[in-house]
Amino acid sequence: MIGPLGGCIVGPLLLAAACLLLPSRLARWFALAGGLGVLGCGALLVADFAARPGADFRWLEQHDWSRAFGAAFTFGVDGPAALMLLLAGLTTAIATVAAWQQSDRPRLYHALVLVLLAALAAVFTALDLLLFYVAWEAVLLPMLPLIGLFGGEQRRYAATKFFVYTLAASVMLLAVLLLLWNSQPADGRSVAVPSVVAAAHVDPVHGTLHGLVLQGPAAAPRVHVPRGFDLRHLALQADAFAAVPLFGTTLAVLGLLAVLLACLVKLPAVPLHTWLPHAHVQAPTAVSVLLAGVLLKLGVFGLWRIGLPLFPSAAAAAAPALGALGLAGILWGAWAALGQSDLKRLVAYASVSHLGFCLLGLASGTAAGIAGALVFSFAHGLSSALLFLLVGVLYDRAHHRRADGFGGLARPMPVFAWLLLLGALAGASLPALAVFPGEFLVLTASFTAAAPFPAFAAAATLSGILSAAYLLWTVKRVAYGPLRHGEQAAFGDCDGRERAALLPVAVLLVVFGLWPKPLVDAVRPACELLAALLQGRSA
Amino acid sequence: MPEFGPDAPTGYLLVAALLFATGVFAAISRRNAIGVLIGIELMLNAAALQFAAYGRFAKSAADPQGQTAAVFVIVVAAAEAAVALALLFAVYRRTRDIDLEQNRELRS
Amino acid sequence: MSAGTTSVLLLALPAAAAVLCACLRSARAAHAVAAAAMLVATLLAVPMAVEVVGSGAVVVGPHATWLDLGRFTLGVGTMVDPTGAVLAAIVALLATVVLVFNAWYMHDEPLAARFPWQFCLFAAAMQGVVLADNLFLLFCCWELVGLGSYLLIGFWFDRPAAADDAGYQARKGSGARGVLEHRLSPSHAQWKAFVMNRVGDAGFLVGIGALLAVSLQTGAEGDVLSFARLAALPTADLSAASLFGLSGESLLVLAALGLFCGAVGKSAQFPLLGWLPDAMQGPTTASSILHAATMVAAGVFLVARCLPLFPPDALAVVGWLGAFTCLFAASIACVQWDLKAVLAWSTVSQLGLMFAGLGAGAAAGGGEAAVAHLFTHAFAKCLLFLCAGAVIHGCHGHQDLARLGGLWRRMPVTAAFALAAVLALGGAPWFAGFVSKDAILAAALAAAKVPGGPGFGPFLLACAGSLLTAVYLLRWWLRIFAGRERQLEVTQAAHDPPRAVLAVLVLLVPATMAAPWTFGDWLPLPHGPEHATATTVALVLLALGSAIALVVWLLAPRAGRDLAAQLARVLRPLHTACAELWGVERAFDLLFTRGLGRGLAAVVARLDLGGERRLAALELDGAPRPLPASLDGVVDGLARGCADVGRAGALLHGGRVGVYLAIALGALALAVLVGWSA
Amino acid sequence: MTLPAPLAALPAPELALCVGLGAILLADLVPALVARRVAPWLGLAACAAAGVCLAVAPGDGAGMFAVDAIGRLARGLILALLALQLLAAAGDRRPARDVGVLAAALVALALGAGVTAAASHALPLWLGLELVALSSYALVACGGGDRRAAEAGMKFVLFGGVASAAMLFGLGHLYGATGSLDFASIGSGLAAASAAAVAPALLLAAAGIAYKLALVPLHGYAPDVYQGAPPLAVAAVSTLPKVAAAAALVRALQFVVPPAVAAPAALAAGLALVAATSLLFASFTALVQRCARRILAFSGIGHGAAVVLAAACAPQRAAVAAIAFYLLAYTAANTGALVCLALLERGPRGSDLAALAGSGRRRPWVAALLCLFVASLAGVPPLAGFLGKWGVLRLAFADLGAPALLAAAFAFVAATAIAAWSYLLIVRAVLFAGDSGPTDPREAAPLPVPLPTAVVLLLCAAATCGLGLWLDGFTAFAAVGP
Amino acid sequence: MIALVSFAASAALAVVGALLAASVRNLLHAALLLGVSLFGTAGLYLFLGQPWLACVQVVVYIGGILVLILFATLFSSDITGSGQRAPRALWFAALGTALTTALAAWRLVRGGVEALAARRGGEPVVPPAVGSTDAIGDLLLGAWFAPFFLAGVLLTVALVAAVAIVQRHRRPEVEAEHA
Repeated sequence: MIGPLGGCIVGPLLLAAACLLLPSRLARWFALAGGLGVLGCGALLVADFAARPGADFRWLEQHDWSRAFGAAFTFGVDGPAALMLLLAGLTTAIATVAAWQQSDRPRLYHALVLVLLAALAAVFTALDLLLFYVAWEAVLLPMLPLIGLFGGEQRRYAATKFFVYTLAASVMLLAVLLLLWNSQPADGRSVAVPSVVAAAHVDPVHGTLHGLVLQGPAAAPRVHVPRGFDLRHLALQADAFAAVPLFGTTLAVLGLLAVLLACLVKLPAVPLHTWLPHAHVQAPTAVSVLLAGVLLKLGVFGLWRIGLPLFPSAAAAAAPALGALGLAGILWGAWAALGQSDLKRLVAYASVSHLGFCLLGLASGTAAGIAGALVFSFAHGLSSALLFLLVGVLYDRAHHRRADGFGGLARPMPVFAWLLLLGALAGASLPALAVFPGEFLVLTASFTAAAPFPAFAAAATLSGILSAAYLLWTVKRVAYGPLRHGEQAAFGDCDGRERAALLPVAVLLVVFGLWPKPLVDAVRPACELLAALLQGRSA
Repeated sequence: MPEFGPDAPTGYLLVAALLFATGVFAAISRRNAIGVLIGIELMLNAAALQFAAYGRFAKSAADPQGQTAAVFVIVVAAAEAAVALALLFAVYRRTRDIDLEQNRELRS
Repeated sequence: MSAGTTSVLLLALPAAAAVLCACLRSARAAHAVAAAAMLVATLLAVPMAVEVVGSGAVVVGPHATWLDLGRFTLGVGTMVDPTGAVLAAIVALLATVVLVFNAWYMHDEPLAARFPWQFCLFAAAMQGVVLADNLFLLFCCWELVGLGSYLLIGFWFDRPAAADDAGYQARKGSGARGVLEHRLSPSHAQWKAFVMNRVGDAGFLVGIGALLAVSLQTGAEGDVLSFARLAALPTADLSAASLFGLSGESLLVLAALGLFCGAVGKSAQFPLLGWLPDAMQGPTTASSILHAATMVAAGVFLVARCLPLFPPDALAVVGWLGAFTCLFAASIACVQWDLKAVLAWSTVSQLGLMFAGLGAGAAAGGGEAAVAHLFTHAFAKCLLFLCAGAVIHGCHGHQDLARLGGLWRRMPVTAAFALAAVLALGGAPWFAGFVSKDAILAAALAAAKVPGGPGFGPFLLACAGSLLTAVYLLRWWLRIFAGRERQLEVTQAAHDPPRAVLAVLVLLVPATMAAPWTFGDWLPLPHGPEHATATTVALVLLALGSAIALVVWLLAPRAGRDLAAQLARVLRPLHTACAELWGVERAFDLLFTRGLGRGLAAVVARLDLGGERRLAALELDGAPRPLPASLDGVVDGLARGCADVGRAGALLHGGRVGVYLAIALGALALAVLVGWSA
Repeated sequence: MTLPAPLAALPAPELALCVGLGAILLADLVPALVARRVAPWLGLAACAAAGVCLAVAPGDGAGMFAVDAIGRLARGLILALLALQLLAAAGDRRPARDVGVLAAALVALALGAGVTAAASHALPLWLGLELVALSSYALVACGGGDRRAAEAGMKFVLFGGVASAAMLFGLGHLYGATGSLDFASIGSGLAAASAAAVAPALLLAAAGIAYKLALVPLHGYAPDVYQGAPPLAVAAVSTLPKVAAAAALVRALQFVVPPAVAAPAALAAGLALVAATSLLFASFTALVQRCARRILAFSGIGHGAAVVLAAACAPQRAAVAAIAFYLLAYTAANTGALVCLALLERGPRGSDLAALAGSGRRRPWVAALLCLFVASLAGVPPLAGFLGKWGVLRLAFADLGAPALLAAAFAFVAATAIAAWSYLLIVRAVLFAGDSGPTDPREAAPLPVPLPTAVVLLLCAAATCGLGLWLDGFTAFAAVGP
Repeated sequence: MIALVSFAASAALAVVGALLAASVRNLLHAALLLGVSLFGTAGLYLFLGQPWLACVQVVVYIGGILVLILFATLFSSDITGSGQRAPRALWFAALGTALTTALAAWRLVRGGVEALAARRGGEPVVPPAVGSTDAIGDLLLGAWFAPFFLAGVLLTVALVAAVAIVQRHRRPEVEAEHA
């Protein structure tokens, strides 16, 4: 029987089939239903984790796949995954509303969005490495036509670059996956359970850990881990992976490198980011929303789910380099954004800059930093969605996106201008808006982490200047000053459909800006557990 | 040089080797498809000769497998030649030429 | 009602008013609601201030944990100490006054309905800064103060740049050199203000980070950013704290300097002072509150609040920079012809003076003195701006000191109020400034005598600044109100504001007097041995300054006289430098806006994706694409490299069977040979 | 059920195909039957009978045919593919007269492939390969072929003749060195002192298999043939012979190398070298092709190489399962892709990428299916091609102490990434190009897809989608007994 | 001695004929020289004591294939050979490949001879038994029936294929398209 998490994957897929087979006017409703369904699951989960904080996996669900290979359709959600699931559903719903009037092949469009949603939900809920990888790559399948079919003039270039770049970066994951499997003894392996893990995950009723029977004394428990792909089981064997020699180094190091390559391109981290501006500029508005809102979070989530837990010692060793990459992303993205004239490209570079904070937080290896990175990625999903939607509003009216082609729109479009200001301020991480808590957490965590992170944090504070500079400058160029193009006086303000997409995002930005506690509480125990594991490895 | 004589395998095999190499040369250097076909026939002929020679000197007594295999080679060579010539004819009918340099429409 | 509850109400009332006013379409109603809310806040704040000042104790208000991060928490809560209580009351009072004034001032402004909610947001944020019980909440409110200023400065968001604005060109101050008019517009000023503040805030964040690092390394837990905990930090054992080879003490200096950096941005100290004069692009009423109690005061307040955290080294920096700014800004104020610009630079100068006082340190009584000057300055500057607003309103927006004059006949009440404010700021005896400014000079003098302190530099600079203060203030008043009317078409319609408005303004006048501040010695001002010296020095400087102003004013109309001409010739380079703002504006523009900002951004963007030509050619299949040195170009180059490899491979597939056969047979033969030898 | 003695020399499934072939050829002489296009259905009947035979009694000839897992799996796959091809042929719109020849050639192709896949003796192996080759030539150039088809056929036959001759030359030496052409004798001869003579001869003899798998350096013909031949012929020529050759390779290795032991390092390294070279060469060269079918040809080269990589890793049950799965995934996707191309192409150079522009508008479903198949070929999860790759890579990464195999495995992974780009060229051309251009009103309504063709596409699509997560397929294939 | 000379003559006939067939320009001559080479090979078969094979060689190869080829040379637009050479680079590649192949083949031959000797274990080579055709027949209808059968199928398929390939085009529209 399929549980709610399986439903988050199967449901959208069924709806996608329905989109394709039933009349086209129903398609958008299906897409909206899919988005809202996943949104509901995510919201319930986040609420649950906020109310009962814990590092455990909830709504666990397992279906047989292959006993011979130790693979199973295992779904489960911890706090961060719940957050991402919520974001995926929310962004899909918003993007669907934004594309409500999709006139070009609406059935195909909405079906693809639903397939994308299913793949994303699978990534966020998978607890099996093979399943995770399958879902991770499957995300590309709908994304390619979404950009390549529905995009702008250079959509083919953008779609090709996106697809090839991200696929090439993540194929090595496959090698890692198999090396991990092959390095496990066929009859399993007995490993000691770290006390923090035991404290967080042992099921006291059955005396089991992730379904494995505890052995040995209660003070130093051991479990016998069978060979397979279960991520929880693989994480228990992290030390063993770090001891497998491979090509003059260890499996853990090579594994981390492969995961990093895959995740840093998705994230994207400078200098692996150049597919992003093309993809964003060419993608239609709603797809940009999805791209920035959820797809980039795959990088964060991949590091969270695979990179850090499976290779903690290597990750601890790589932390300064990762932090430096994050910092490079923050600053490079910000300056690049400052130099853009295309509004979408500007927002895309703002994303590059912002996601640098996520990388910095994850690299810091502290609970606050990791939590900050996760909350930040959630909030960035909202703020970038808002900005992309607003650029879309402009594009729908003016059919171009050049910043210098606008001016003084606050007069004819006051609501638009206010929302643009809100989005810009959120992007500039103004307190009381949702991006701020995450950014502040990342900064404070980095300040309090081991050297060189305080220096990174100090340099990262420049982002506050730069983000304010480029985002508010954008507001100024677009909305303020005298009306520069007379015909734009006739632009109508955001209509009801646009407001339906924009206002929920804006409201959530404010709500989670003032009250981020549920988000942080939902992710914190899991982050603390991971941080404890990382600290234990680096010590 | 008894080992190159009619009662030793080496001579036959050497002839086969030379025939094969000559066939290779013809197959590569010929511009006309029939020339290539001639090269192929030479190579097949070499193979048949080789089978026969090995069969003759296989053990202390002659092994019929060698000869029989050689017959198969000849038969298959005939079949292949027939089909090949049919194809050449088909090409000729369409382009009035079986010059391989002229028939290079399929290329990267 | 306890002070704690009141403090929450003081925050909540303006915030609620902001939300409510944002929903109101009618300007009149919005102003009424906002003013009422602020009035209630004032009525609540004043008794609270009285109570807290009377007891002298710090009252801790409600506190809640905003985020629990395990190792430490981030809280939201209020606390009220005497300084905060008084400042909160002043903010509320001035806000009320300005709102009432604005209702008249903007009576024919179509966008007027926007003003109250932005203003209330501004006030609420400032109350948050004042009443926050921890540095984190203070920082949040600090940023929101920045937002409030952003909104108010950009109130007339659709005005063109000054260079393109005929009205501005007609009414601006003459000889406004040093101002980049092609940039100057409300929308640019608001951007500039926000970004420059952000520059300071980056330092602020570093300061918070350093404090956090030190606190956590010394084993602190819980709400480590609360002021109570922070105040104990310098006396704690810092031996466990070190970072990058810096000791705990050094880290504290770093933290203090970081906080001060934030204050420099917010309080427009050198070098982050360019935004404040530009902020004049906002409504004058906004300026009146921004310059008095809400925005720029926050910086001084922050340093005063965190003064226990400031080690002597940091204090020296504060003192020197403050005193330098005091003189620097005063020198500029002396040569401004825009009536608001004078006041703006005056604010910068006075804030510098306050920092000079803070730099003297708590031991020398600098903290109290600076806070006292903050209070007195708030009233005087608010009043000055409102008077200026009345003048501008009366003169149809004209603000050129060269064209105004003799207005005392047409608006006597305004002239009188302005004179009171001028005297208060200038530090005339029996006026408020006399109390606070002398205290600052005394503190600076006292600090100068402490070995290892900042030395006499700040004191001397502050003295010079004081001298110039008297000069420019008196010049300002004289050129507006005294003498004959220079251009009748500018001034003929001027008149005093209506009685109702005057009735509100008059509330501010008593505060320009010394009496309320010295009554009962409620304001803890230092009375050290240096006070007498300082008072003497101040009086001499005041007299000298007034004399200079009067002489120049008297001589100016008769410029043909030799003395004036010679003076003008001698002082010409100095005058030019001052009028050009000592080049600081142009330097900033060159270095940051054009250099590190747009210039570097263009370079980065070019290095990232390549130029527009490349971007335009991306989709053209088959056509050779320009491959510039850019990150994206490298990616394309890799792709092209792969394709080139493929092209080389494809050379073998030219459709020649002979080639195919040669490859196949040659490779086979070679493999046989190699396999044989292997 | 026993067959009379001489006939029992052939395995029953192949015998059934022989009967079917005869029936088709006879039916081709009766105009009434020709007009009714019965040939494909006759072939299907034979195919079904052969399938039954394979399931019930795979049978062995007089020592010339082996009964083993790879043989069963490969022949099962060959029969399934034959059924698909015959269905596609039934749906093809060519004149009725050509259908008979087409069906006969297909059955003969499958017959040859089956013989090759089952042979444990070099002579039937070679004859099987020859039968495959001759029927392939017929498929490529028969009937309505145009000038390009004829050119393709000519190149095919010339190249095939040389490859066949080289193989024979090697076989001759093998015979000389071991005194027999039986795999078992060759294996024992290799184990004996005559290894030095046998190994190079074996290499030369392997040319025939390498040529069918289109491995570098014997790949030259493939792109030209794929480009010039009719798409349905390509679908047959690119799948059936590969399956047969892969089975022959695995079996040959099984005899050469003792079972249950990994291949000796030198042999494994040699195979890995061939595989890696082919994979990289194919993936790079495919990037610059301007013709969809040429891209598929280079893809075929790479996929053949992947099979070799799997064979190099471990001649054991797992390898058999991985190869079988890989071939299943590849042939399903490749057949589907070529059938789609057959529906989408227009005009003599219809498979050029430029000519395919706008296909997505004309035939959205077919174009979408083409993209699905191509994605599977690229190995994008969750499609069958992914799991095929997964199975091969699992073996290649199994031995952390074998640098050659590991290097080849990494080359495979890298080639996958590069090849994905070349597949994307097809997707771009079909879906994204000419997407917004005006459609020629004459072409607005393409003919409906014939039912048998639609069935073929659906079956291929079902396999492509359905196998993508069937991990237990490896276990199931490994459990297939002799 | 006569045997040796005539053996050498046969071998020379085969090799020289082949070399000339591969290198003369005139295609007709090449085909005829192929026949010469094939005759030489047939002679070698006789020396191998395999007269039946020699007969097959003459009948099938020379009688069938060569005639076909000769017939086919008539397709060629230019049998006399001007421009019958491949591009110069390819010609050199052919030469190199052929020499490498010859070297490789020679090594194979040496290995084969050694293996033969090893397998004979020093026993002398016995002259071929008369009537080896019996053994061939036994083999073909016995152990090698399957290949025999397959060869039959193969010939049938080849026949059908050849006919199918040369079939006249009956789709004028296609013809027109490519004209």
